[in-house]
Amino acid sequence: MIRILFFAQLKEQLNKKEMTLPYQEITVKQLRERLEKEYSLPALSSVLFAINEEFAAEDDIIRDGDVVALIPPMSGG
Amino acid sequence: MIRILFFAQLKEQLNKKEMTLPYQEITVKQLRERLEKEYSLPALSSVLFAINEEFAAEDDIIRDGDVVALIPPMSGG
Amino acid sequence: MFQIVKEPIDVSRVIEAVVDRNAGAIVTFIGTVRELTKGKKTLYLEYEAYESMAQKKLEQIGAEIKQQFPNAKVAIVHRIGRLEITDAAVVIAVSTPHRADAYEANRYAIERIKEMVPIWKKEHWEDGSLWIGNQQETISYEKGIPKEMKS
Amino acid sequence: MFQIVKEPIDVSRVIEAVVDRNAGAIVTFIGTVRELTKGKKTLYLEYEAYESMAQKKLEQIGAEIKQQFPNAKVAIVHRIGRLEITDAAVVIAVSTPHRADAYEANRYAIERIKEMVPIWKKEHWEDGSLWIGNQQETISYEKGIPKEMKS
Repeated sequence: MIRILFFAQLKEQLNKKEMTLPYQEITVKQLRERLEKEYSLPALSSVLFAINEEFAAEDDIIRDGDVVALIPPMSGG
Repeated sequence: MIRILFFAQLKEQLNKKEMTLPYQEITVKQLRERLEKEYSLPALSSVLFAINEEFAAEDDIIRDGDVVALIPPMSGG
Repeated sequence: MFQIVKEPIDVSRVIEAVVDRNAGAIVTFIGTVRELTKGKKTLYLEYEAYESMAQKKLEQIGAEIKQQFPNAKVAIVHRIGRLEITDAAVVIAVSTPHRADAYEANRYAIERIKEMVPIWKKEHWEDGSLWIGNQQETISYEKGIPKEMKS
Repeated sequence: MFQIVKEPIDVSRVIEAVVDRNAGAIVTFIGTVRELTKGKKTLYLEYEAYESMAQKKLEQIGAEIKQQFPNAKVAIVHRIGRLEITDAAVVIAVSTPHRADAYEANRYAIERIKEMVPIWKKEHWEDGSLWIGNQQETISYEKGIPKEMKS
């Protein structure tokens, strides 16, 4: 299983803080595409992905049990 | 009359905070030379002069009643 | 001290965290909520964070600074929740033996916060609200990852 | 707020003096008494000022900053007398709408203090003491006058 966290505008648009997906081996890039297609998420081109609280590259592989966070453009400070 | 103020190392070396000189028209440069010669002050080449709380140039003329301050190299902050 | 907090930030406490017998300079940055941005009047802001990751990333910024300035002490506290005009959203304190390093390290910290700490700001105006991001795309990320420490 | 004081400086009060509804950034500089300078251990410092002129010069620095950064608010407090290790000798707070200006204006203020505010520092060590000046003559004054405002 993969846990996926949403923040800020994504959380508001989806009206949820998180969701889970049954596990299958998948890269960040593949997950991004799948979320855009199957879950009617807005275009995620400007969204970064974090796996277990570390930023992930497009070809990083997501493991069973990972927590994936979608990080829209940050605006702290 | 001209009032002359001393600070920091000058005040310690002379063991006084100020002195007065009878007035005569004089430039800052002339006063510097006179202080070095007649009042056994240490070399004042690195000392700035202020007239009435404003920095003065070498050829500024000191007027009767002015307060002249000798400003050794500053080290605030 | 690296914290995400929900209450007003006590600036003195952040400064105290970096006091050091061998520091000659402490530079602090306080990011405050400004009323006018591009002529538009902000009513208040709302900050949200991915708290556990944001905390780690603040610590990482501290470690990056220590690597560049081994004698530096760093403290960063970021507030989340609703903030009113003039409230402090973030306080960064850096102490170093000499002042040039304190200014530079402090500036580095705020730039890094903006590019890689998962915190988001929503501006509320009279006629609407918006999550503020990098709308102008002035920050570019290589391969989806904020650049690692400047070398 | 531009003051020469004999008591410990209340940093919060200096910061409060520059809080502004249109400020997005407040940068403060705290100059603290460092124990080690070039490997030599300082016991304490003594600061002396030509108080009335120093006060005027701090105000002048504030005016110079306002001319370069019209939206800036500036407060500077310098302490004199005997200061112990870690005590704050000077606190400079600058607020501006955007952060780059606050860092720059703050840095400008401390450099100007060192070059044209009549304050002197005496370092006391175990084996002696010395009035610290511009021993390396790194500051040059044209015609005996600290340069006027940078244009």
